[in-house]
Amino acid sequence: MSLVMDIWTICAVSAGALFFLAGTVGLLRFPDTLTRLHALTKVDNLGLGLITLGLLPQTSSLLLAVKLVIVWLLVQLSGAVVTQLVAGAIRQHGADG
Amino acid sequence: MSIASVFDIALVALILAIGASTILVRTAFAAVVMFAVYGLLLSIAWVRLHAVDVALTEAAIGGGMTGLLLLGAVARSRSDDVDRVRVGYPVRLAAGGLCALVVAGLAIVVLHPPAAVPTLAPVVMENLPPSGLGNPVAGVLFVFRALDTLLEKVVVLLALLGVWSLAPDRAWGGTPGLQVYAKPDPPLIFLAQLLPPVGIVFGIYMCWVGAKDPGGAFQGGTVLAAMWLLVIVAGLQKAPAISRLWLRGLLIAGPMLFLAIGLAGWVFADAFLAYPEGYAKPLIVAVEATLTLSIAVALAMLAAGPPERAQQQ
Amino acid sequence: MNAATLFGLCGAALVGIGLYGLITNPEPLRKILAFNLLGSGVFLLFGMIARRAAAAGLGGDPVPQAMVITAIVVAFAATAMAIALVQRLADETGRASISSDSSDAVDGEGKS
Amino acid sequence: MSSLLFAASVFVLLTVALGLFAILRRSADVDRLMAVQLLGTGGVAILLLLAVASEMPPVVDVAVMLALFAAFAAVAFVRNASGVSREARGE
Amino acid sequence: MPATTVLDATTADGALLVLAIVLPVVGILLSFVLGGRYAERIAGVLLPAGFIVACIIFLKVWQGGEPLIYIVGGWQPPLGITLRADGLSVAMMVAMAIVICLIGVFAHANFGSRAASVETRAPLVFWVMLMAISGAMNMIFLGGDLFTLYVALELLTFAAVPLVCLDGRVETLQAALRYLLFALLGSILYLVGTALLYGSYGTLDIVLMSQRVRLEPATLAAATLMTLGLFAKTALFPLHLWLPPAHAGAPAAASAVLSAVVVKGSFFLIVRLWFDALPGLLSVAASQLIGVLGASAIICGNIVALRQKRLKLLIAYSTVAQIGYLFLMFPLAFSADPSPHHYGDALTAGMLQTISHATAKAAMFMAAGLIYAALGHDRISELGGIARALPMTMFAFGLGGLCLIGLPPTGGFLAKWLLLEATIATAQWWWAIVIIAGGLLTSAYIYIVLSRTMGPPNAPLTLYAAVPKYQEVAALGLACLSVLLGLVALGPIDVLQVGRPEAPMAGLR
Repeated sequence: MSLVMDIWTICAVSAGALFFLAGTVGLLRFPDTLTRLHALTKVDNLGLGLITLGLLPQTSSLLLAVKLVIVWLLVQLSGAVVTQLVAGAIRQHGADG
Repeated sequence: MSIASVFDIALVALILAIGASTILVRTAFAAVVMFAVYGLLLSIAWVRLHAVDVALTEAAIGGGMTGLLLLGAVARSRSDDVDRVRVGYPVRLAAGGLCALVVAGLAIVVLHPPAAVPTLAPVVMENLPPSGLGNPVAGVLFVFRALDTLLEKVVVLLALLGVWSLAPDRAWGGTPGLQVYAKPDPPLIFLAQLLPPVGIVFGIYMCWVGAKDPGGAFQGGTVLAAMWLLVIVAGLQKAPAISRLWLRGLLIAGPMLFLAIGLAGWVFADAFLAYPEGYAKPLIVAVEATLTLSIAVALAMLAAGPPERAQQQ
Repeated sequence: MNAATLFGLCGAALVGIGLYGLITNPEPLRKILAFNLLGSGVFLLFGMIARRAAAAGLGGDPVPQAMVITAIVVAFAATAMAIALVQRLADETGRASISSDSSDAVDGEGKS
Repeated sequence: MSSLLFAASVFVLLTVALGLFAILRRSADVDRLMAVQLLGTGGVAILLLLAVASEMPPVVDVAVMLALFAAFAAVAFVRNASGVSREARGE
Repeated sequence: MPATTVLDATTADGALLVLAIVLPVVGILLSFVLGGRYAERIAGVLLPAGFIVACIIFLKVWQGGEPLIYIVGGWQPPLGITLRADGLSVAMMVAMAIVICLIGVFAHANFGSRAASVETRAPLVFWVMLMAISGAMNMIFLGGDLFTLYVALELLTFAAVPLVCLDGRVETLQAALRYLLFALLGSILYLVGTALLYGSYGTLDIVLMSQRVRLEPATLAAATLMTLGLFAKTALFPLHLWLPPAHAGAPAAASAVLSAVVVKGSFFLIVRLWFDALPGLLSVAASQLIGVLGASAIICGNIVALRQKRLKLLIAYSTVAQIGYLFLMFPLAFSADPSPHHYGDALTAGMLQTISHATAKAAMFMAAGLIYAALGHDRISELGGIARALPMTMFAFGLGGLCLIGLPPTGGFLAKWLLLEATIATAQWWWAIVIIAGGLLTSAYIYIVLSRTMGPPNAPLTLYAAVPKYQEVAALGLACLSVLLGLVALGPIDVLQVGRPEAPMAGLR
């Protein structure tokens, strides 16, 4: 059982880390700010999300697992709001802020 | 070399690079942004140093609140992004030499630890049980070195009064100049409605868990302060006028209770700032809880700045 | 070299960086930033000392850790006060810079 | 398992560091803000990995703390960008 | 480590030490919640109470011949914190308490609050900060732990900076900002030293540290950084740049408290560090270097003071110079052929200079403030005739000046006499030249001011405001104290030696 858990952790964490890489590359290579924002959100929800999911089986207590999920949700929330705020600011003032 | 030390080396390199660019980068805004990132990395460094209490404090105060404060300041003085007057080359060279000297001196000291590293950890652990606390750092803050902690609260209050004292006379007693959005900003309001409940629960959790695990009044108070600021900035609630009695009362409630319990220790436990046997833990928890509130109010008001508008009657 | 020493060296370097910024940066806001860097370097030195003294089943000596917490709060209070001063000054003068005399230059020489 | 999680945290750290430096070279403030956001998320991920890898559950609290403060930089930035501050100063 | 450490215990009456610290703290907290209307009344009760407590502590220590000790919370160092009142602390405590009380009397005119009015900014800030300064100073004098002293130092900084810019003018804001940056740099350097010392000895308790201290790189680095930081806070030449604008721009009562009291806090810490925490560690060369800085401060400060056009700036620069004298005690105490006698003499001289400068300088700033209030300016060239208009004020100024010059029987005379004696005894004649030259320069600018004020007015003198009698009495009282301080040689001066280590030159060098 624990082997299956470990494999799951390895797969999910690796995938999450890859999404970090993908998001970063996107942030670097995409031409304009809005698409870069799009790349950023991938890091928030998929990168961190997969890492969280991967870590869940390794946690020692339920409270800890709940906290992990809360962290992910919080980052999702702030990521979503930040994206909105930044996009709004861009629409008003152009990309220079 | 283990993978953990690879991580440490990468982290240190990143911290130094970002620290240096905070100094060298051209615009003030970029420097402040760098600093926000820097605080974040520093709290990871504290985790690596096995100082989770400090990591929490750094994340909340060093990174979070200080970043907030600096960003607010740089936002207000954006129009002042004038060409920087640079100091002369000889001065920079002299300063560089001096700093290199300081770094070299400190590095020698760091690389030559004393033969027997002195530590108070065993003494702390030995004397911790009577207080009923499980967190040794809380033990040091509230039992062994309680005087420092009490004085530090007074320092924060004085700093707050110092900030307030910068108000123009006509605005005294009014509301701080914390800007709110002129028009409601839906995403921000959404955030200000959703985040504070979580934050408040977490702040209370920090304060409560601080007795046995990392956490405590400082960290909890900072979270509460940040949430309050968020609600004010989003325009959901007005900043309080600084003349409000409840505000002043909350500010001093924590230090006052701390002091009162300290003085009571004179009568009931034969020393100032000693806790009577068996009552230590509830008393400390009570002090921490009130301090959390006081710190929250004090930090929020510190970040909000001096009063700028006279109080509307 | 263990982790504690590594972070200790990092702290030492940050003290130098912060000091340099404090001396050479004429803008008050940047000086405040530099002061915060300097402060965090000092805190890391405390952290190294605490970590080095790990004993009794603890990851570090709690006494310096507690001192760092106190010092962080004090540093925040100082930053808040300095920023309030800078802003008031900016409101009064319309620009945020210490008067253009050579004080900063002399500071640098004074300490060297 | 622990060393694998450490390796993952090194990977994440290096990635976001790379992104950070590349972006900070650009001069637009929005890009800088995105870099902060990226590093914030990366920092949270690193802390979670460290918490599990070094078996220090309280470290998760640090991650919660960072996550709570994650949006503040953007809030302060937008306040700046929307120009409200300038108006408020004029009153 | 030899296990010979004798643990201190709380002495009888040790509780008074706690009282000396707690009273101002209670005052600060109460003023916050009761509001500015009551702040003055609270200070009016607590500051004299603090003075009485200081006097009682002084008497106990003087008569008992033993330091008072209080162990906070019952936790012995190195875990806990002790408060310790030795001869140095009690002498300073009483002196500073009396200066602060008289400044409080003086300040009633500017920051008095009428009952039943609304809270106003300046009075609340001033009285709270005054109480904070009194508490911080007591903490600095009594604290037995280097980190507690750091917190006390910050308390002092945060109380002092707002006083500089109480009137909110641009110049004073700039002065306050510069002062704050210098002070923060100073305290952070002090903190580095604290960290390194803790890393080496596992304690920050001054007594324990003095028993454990060894000559090694970490200790030297720590001591150097701490001393540099404290130099910046004490405004020792060449780190004095912040002082003149800050002290000259503040309201008179604030200038008096800043110049007379606040800079003495960080100076006292330097003394604590080198004489108590790290005894015998200061090398002869380093002490000579400190002496050179002090001497440069005396010469430069006095010369610049001589060229000032405004009275308050002149007095501020004279503070820079007088601070220089304080540092002459280091080369004299840590001379090449140490003997406990000269060591004690130099220390006594330094402390006496601290106290007499505090009283004299407070009196002079008050007098300058009264002149400013009466004339609406303090340009020295236009002060003609003011001596006739405000005789008591000018008399106070003159007496303070005599003390700064060092004419008998003032405290300044006794201090400088002891310093001169020590220079002769330790065969360091070059410091004697500096002391005498400094005295001559001081007398030059005091003479200029006095002769100007006694001379005829250029234009008919118009007084803008009547000067309250009690303000003049407060200034004169302090000036008289500075004169009478010379008489302490007859008795109470012995108190300074209470609690000093038997053999200060324990063979570390």
